[in-house]
Amino acid sequence: MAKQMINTPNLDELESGPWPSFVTGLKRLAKDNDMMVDLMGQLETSYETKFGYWKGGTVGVVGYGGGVIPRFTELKDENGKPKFPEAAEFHTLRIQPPAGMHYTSDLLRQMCDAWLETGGSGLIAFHGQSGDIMFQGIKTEDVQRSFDKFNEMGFDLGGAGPALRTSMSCVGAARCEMSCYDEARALRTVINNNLDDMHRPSLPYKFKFKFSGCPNDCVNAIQRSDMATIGTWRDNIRVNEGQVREYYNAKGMNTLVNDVISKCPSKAITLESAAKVDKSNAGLSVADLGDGNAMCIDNKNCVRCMHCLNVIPGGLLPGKDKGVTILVGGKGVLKIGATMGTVVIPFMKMESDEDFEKLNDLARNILDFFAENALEHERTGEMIERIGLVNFLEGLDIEVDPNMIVHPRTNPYVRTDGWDEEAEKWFERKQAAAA
Amino acid sequence: MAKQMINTPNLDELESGPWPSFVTGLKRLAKDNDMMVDLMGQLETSYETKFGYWKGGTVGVVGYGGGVIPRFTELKDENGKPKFPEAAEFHTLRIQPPAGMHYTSDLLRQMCDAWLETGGSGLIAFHGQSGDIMFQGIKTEDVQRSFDKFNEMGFDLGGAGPALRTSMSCVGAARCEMSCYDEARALRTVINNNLDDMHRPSLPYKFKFKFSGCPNDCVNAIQRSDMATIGTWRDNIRVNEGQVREYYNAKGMNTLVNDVISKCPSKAITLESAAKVDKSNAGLSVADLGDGNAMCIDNKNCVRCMHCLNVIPGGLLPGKDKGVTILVGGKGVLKIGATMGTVVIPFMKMESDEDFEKLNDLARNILDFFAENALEHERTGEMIERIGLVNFLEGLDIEVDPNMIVHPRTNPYVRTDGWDEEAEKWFERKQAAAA
Amino acid sequence: MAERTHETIESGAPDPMPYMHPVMKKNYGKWNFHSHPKPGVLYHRAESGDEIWTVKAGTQRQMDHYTVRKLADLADQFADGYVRFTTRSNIEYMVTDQAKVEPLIKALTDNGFPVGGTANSVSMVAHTQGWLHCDIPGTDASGVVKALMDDLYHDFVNCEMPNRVKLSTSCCEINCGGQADIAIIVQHTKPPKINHDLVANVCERPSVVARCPVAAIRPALVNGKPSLEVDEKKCICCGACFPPCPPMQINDPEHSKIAIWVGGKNSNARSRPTFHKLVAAGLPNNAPRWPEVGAVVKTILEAYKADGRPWERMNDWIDRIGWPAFFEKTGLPFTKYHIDNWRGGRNSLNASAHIRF
Amino acid sequence: MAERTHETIESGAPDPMPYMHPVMKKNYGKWNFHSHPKPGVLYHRAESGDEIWTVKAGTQRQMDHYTVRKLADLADQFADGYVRFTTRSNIEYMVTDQAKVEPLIKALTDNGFPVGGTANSVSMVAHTQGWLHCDIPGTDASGVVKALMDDLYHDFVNCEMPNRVKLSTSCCEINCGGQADIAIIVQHTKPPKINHDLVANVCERPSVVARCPVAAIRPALVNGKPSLEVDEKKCICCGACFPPCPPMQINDPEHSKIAIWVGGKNSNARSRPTFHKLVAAGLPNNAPRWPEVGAVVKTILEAYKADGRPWERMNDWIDRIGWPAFFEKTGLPFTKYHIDNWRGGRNSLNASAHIRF
Ligand code: SRM
Ligand code: SRM
Ligand code: SRM
Ligand code: SRM
Ligand code: SF4
Ligand code: SF4
Ligand code: SF4
Ligand code: SF4
Ligand code: SF4
Ligand code: SF4
Ligand code: SF4
Ligand code: SF4
Repeated sequence: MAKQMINTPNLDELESGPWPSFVTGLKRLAKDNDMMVDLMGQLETSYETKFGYWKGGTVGVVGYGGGVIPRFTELKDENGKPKFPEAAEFHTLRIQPPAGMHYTSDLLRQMCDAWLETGGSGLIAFHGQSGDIMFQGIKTEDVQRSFDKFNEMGFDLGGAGPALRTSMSCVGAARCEMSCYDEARALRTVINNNLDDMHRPSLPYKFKFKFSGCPNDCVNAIQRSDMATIGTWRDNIRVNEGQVREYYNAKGMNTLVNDVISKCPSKAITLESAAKVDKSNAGLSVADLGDGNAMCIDNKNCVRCMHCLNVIPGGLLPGKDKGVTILVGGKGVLKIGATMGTVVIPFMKMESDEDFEKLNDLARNILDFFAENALEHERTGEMIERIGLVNFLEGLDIEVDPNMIVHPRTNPYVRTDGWDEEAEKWFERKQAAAA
Repeated sequence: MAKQMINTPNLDELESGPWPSFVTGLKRLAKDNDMMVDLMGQLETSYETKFGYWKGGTVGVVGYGGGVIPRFTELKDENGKPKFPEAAEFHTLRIQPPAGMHYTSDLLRQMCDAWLETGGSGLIAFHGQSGDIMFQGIKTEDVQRSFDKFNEMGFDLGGAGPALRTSMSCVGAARCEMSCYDEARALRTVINNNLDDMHRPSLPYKFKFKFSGCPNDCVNAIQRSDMATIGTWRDNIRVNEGQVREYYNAKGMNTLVNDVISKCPSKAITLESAAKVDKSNAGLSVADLGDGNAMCIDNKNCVRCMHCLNVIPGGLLPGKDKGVTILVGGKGVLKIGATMGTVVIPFMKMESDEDFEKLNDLARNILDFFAENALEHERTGEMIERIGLVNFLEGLDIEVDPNMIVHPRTNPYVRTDGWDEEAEKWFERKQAAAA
Repeated sequence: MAERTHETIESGAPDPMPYMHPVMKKNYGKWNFHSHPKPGVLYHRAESGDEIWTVKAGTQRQMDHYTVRKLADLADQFADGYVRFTTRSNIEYMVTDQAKVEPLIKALTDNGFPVGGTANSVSMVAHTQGWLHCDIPGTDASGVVKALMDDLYHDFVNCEMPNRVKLSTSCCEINCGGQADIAIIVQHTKPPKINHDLVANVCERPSVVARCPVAAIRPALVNGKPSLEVDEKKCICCGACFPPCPPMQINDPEHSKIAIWVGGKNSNARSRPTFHKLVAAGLPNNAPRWPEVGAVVKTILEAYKADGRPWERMNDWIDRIGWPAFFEKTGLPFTKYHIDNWRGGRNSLNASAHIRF
Repeated sequence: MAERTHETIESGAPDPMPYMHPVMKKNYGKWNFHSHPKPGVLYHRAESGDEIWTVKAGTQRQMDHYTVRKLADLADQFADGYVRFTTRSNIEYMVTDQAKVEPLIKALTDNGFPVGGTANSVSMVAHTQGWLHCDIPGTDASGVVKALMDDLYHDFVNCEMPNRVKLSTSCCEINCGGQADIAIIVQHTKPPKINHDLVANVCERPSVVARCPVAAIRPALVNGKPSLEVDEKKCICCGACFPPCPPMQINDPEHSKIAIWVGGKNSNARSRPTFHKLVAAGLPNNAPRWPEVGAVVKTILEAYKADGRPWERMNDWIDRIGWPAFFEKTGLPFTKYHIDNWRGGRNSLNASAHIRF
């Protein structure tokens, strides 16, 4: 516990400047932690040679197949001995945070204590890009007891490998007026009912759920998750006229036109003479501006993009008939290029216990379909690209809907001999809905 | 010459109704033309059985490999004899019209005469979708003399098969204020310098040129031709203020806003207070509306879509620095789905003899590249899809330009080790342009 | 063949100048205004102040020479002996004397040529060959067009649409008719039936195999003879194998259906050019008047006419209201076939939470 | 391993309620207004009238426990003992007493935590692992981010941008950092160098072959041993073969370069979500402070700041001005590498005559 600090001229360069320096943090740890001394040695070497020196391996805890990211050094001397032996093992525990990433100061301190007590390096990342707390730097021999400690505190490992991954939900209902459902509940319903797939990786490849309270999508669900649950609403945008006028009086007509009206992607907002507003149109949200003008939103044509609500917060609010849109297939760049999730459920209520149960069923069905139909190392986005969205929908017993597409096909490359039956299905659904 | 008319109950149904009836025309011809009697017999059969009965073959004129579409009947009796023997051969001559499809009444009559004199059926289509006059219905034995007759009159066969095809140009300069170049001259320059490829088919597949005077693209060049030449301009939209005011006074502010300003795809048009117009901005086209307002077009941001010029004809006109944009690769649905042409030359002047010479060279180079690099039965659009636009450009020695794309690549799947050299090329071009 | 006395002159595309109306020639490239005085009539003015009125009329395209001569005679009587044809087989008469416009309209109308097709009308359908001349058609062309234009006559001779409407029909999936606001195209629904006896003699097998977009064809020995075999699970019934190999009969009186596509646009006005999209299929090939096709086309046109805003082409209208509303307003069914599963189909999926309720 | 006394409880994602600020808990799902009183500060009001101020500060994400404890102490001193972390590793303190806002800001600032990252600021860079922990990185992560945020400090603590700016960095082409307004990502420029002696023992060859997006890898015998071979003409240097087969070394101090991408957007506000696009590449991996990268990022941000209109995200701005103007305003070179040649690349070509001059 008193290894000499290694010279780190490169890293030292990262101590200057106004942004908090992780190097300063590493040094602080290294003062009484040999692992960190050597970690800095290896990192400094990387800065010199521009090479990384870690390799993976197999390290885990009893009963689980994932959740620990094992790292063994490859930086060795001519005899095959690690150059920085104290950091020769430098594993990470991925621990799932409370949904929404809320902490008390006590919890933070308890976590620090637990980490140090069980052999951890003292380095913690809040958070990884998937949403885990990453406790970084522990030897193989300490992994189990460290996990046990966190588990006793009520915390569990997250995902790694071909498994269900740790999830994220936005701050949402806890502090945001845009929130259209209880994001934390949805996250916990879906994740905690499928922990087997997280802890014992046996999916074709990783699978991520993410939960955003509204289409602003503050957790990047559409692009970074296999199944994105995004809040939305079906009825009219709510108007708080007082708040709208406050905005209008402060900003003026030009700003209203340039920043709000003309930026609506579907031209659903118009400026009307207040006297002429069509009061019989039940689909209209109207804010009388108090000067003879009125701002009108044609909700039939609003695509729930959030822009106008963002610009006039509190003045325009999501409707009351809230729920979620579900998109499947977002993922990173391997092997077909990055993909966005695409709509598979245009709308689903998310209020009652049954609603959450339905979400849970859907999530489970999608996981099952993925498990059965994806090739090895194939994400949902790639699977759908390969088998076609329609086959995916049919496998899940989901009916087609024009909201799933930007436009119908532009090519005739399809065999349409079932047209009449398919048309019949549509008409029956329409009739049933009307009845 | 007095074959009895055949009963055609199906075709007869097409004599009623207000639109001119081709059936009435066929009957008129059949009165003294046995080929047309039998043609109607075969056509009526098709209407009954819902089957076509033509097959192709090889029929041509001396020295040419294309331009005649041969048709032999397949509607035969049990002995293999044609059921309608007089129409057993029913070929079409594709004749190129004057560019822009201008005719004198005399020419029309001369064409009718020539057609009848040389054994033609009397049926003529003005025009085929590629732009040919189609003289339809002639026997093999009459094809040569019929062609000779037309050729003597100054007309030539068009294209068919894996060849350069007959071209089309819009009415353009002849009667349209949107026209940005001499479309007919461009057509004749390009086509008439490459007739060998039209008359002796030896390209990998068909190749079409089309010429539109402006981005309204009245000949559908972008989608229906391998090389589309579309007029455009680089400088400011010209304003005829009087004409704009006439429009404004007739239609009012609402219409100006809804029909013109808010429909500009790049929001290049704004309504300004006339007093505040930035007179120092050389890139602004301004129409003072006479009531304190001014309509301003930011030409740097105008994408030359034509919309505002269309709505206020004469009030807004193309600039004076005119030329063409060239797009390559438009084609029909085989085998990868329909494609649009894509920009390969954002701008090229088209005024002087040298300009037309350059166009001619470009066309020839593209034909040559196509001939050498396309697979059999592969159109330019498919070839570019296969080899990549950049390889096509490099083959033609055309420099890359951001106007060729909607956006840069979204995937990292490219080997970029020549980055510095390529960047250098760009800087050199920029410097040269600035000098 | 009789002896030739003529030697071919490869003259190519003729110079239009000898056939062009003198006022158009004089003001070539120097026009600066146009307007639409009434349906079927255009007015153009040149920088010189010269004026010209164009009267536009529909034809059957596939014309007997009597019709052509009649059109020529009318040119002599009213229009200085000059005409031109448009890219859509309409004929245009140019007159420099405004007084001749109405008499010309009357003469054309009296002779059965509808005057219209300009501005916000439904212009003539882009026309193909069909049973009259093509070797691969699934339906007729001239007949389909005649039946349709009878139905749409009112909208040809009037300008009541939000913007121009361009239609096309195509007698096979190859689609010589092109992209259009509304396109009517044969859509086969069963794989080709192969006459194995003929394949060996008639078809170059490797090139047929190469034509199939989904690689569903493979060479095979059938009854000891070299022939071809189609994997019917893969086959998308496009008919691309039929032209190079007529024994692969794709046409079927029952199963060659008709599909309707909307929103194609070649012009760059406002939005970028865009392809037409499938909206209806499975319509019967019901010669001689295809009433089911006409009914769907009219339904779509009526919805567009009622709801489109000025200057919105079909695609602009649908872009604004959204596809769910299109299917709602037209009453057409939405099916799994509308969802693209061809290469790159992912681009047409809704990769956003943008949804209309 | 010592004997375990604990039996695992598969507890999963914990309930946040015990750790949530009481006012947030009380008004859960019932907020109805927010505003941005100043950079780094949010104000939220609930239907009940309850108010809460949030003070947001940047952290180094990879924190030593001393830093974490310091943050916890500040929570106790000023914010009732509650904090949360954002999706971008910023820390948020919630206070119900407006009077505590300024003291908290001061305390944070004094302790080296920059207050900002809200509204139209440049928020913290989405962070990855780099040389510190990943097994495949081409560069560092924490160091790159530290260097960048030093450069962008002013724009973190101020809100002077047209809209929010979200950055990401990724230490290999896999891009764990995700889509962003500006993304900084390693881009390899040479095919992997294969250590043939190791392949047989370390790599499952068929699965490595399957990983390559361009099928450039094939099994081969090298020096009599089973190994792999790369077709260097095909290889696009993506590095996807390296994780499953470490002997296929893709990282290279010289040839692993850095590329810059712009205009990625996950939000549905206004335009649909969209991917970031390559704008610059070939930048050197110049540890410890990557000045060339910082310079390009700053150039882009300055152009955006100067020219973007209110509420335009990076992609909205470029959509409006067009890519030619983007390259002009930033002075970045346009090269053939910008033109997509990957599957579906045709969709990014300009299939229109829409051009800005
Ligand atoms: C730690 C983390 C970066 C960080 O510092 O925050 C990370 C680190 C790694 N990612 Fe990642 N990814 C992390 C979030 C992401 C995300 C973002 C997200 O989850 O929202 C993505 C993009 C979204 C997605 O899932 O596609 C992401 C896309 C990938 C991919 C590409 C997957 C694809 O389909 O394209 C790989 C490669 C693979 O899995 O084979 C990958 C692989 C890896 C590996 C396991 C590298 C490897 O194959 O050996 C890295 C381990 C580093 C380490 O030593 O800890 N990582 N990775 C993030 C996880 C922390 C956490 O648990 O909270
Ligand atoms: C006659 C005409 C339709 C008409 O009635 O107007 C026509 C008729 C035929 N077209 Fe076409 N195409 C005609 C214009 C077009 C156009 C429109 C155009 O040129 O602007 C297209 C779409 C644009 C394009 O070039 O892609 C067109 C796309 C095709 C294709 C699909 C090509 C592709 O790459 O997808 C084929 C199939 C082929 O070439 O193998 C084809 C093939 C044919 C054939 C030769 C059928 C065949 O393979 O045996 C047809 C001969 C019919 C006949 O008996 O005369 N035709 N064809 C048009 C030519 C008349 C003329 O010379 O003026
Ligand atoms: C005569 C003709 C050119 C020719 O060389 O034959 C022509 C002539 C004119 N076109 Fe066209 N267009 C002609 C085919 C087209 C086509 C091609 C087609 O019909 O397949 C298009 C592209 C259609 C598409 O997008 O697929 C076309 C898209 C336009 C547009 C753009 C409309 C839009 O908003 O999208 C304009 C602008 C306008 O409407 O003011 C235009 C405008 C005009 C003007 C007003 C130009 C002018 O200033 O003279 C002419 C009015 C004619 C009229 O009848 O109203 N023309 N125009 C063609 C008449 C065809 C017909 O008989 O119907
Ligand atoms: C705290 C946080 C959610 C969380 O659970 O942690 C959050 C919180 C808020 N976001 Fe967010 N967003 C947060 C990440 C995001 C992300 C994801 C990301 O950062 O990668 C996005 C998507 C970015 C993208 O498109 O790629 C995001 C896109 C938005 C937008 C849409 C902006 C736009 O116009 O495109 C809004 C609307 C707005 O700006 O009014 C928004 C609005 C808001 C509001 C105003 C919501 C509210 O009423 O409270 C919050 C203001 C926070 C602030 O600091 O200004 N938030 N927001 C995240 C803070 C991250 C950070 O520290 O910077
Ligand atoms: S996604 Fe919507 S609900 Fe969630 S924090 Fe962001 S703005 Fe609020
Ligand atoms: S939320 Fe609806 S009305 Fe508001 S800007 Fe977006 S689409 Fe337009
Ligand atoms: S393409 Fe342009 S120039 Fe040619 S006729 Fe049409 S509007 Fe006139
Ligand atoms: S021509 Fe230019 S200014 Fe006019 S509408 Fe089109 S893009 Fe806008
Ligand atoms: S569309 Fe098909 S059937 Fe009709 S003319 Fe063209 S190739 Fe022949
Ligand atoms: S019809 Fe089309 S898909 Fe079917 S075998 Fe023939 S070419 Fe292939
Ligand atoms: S971006 Fe690449 S190198 Fe960086 S953490 Fe992710 S997988 Fe590792
Ligand atoms: S670097 Fe990428 S492209 Fe090259 S061999 Fe490896 S996986 Fe294939």
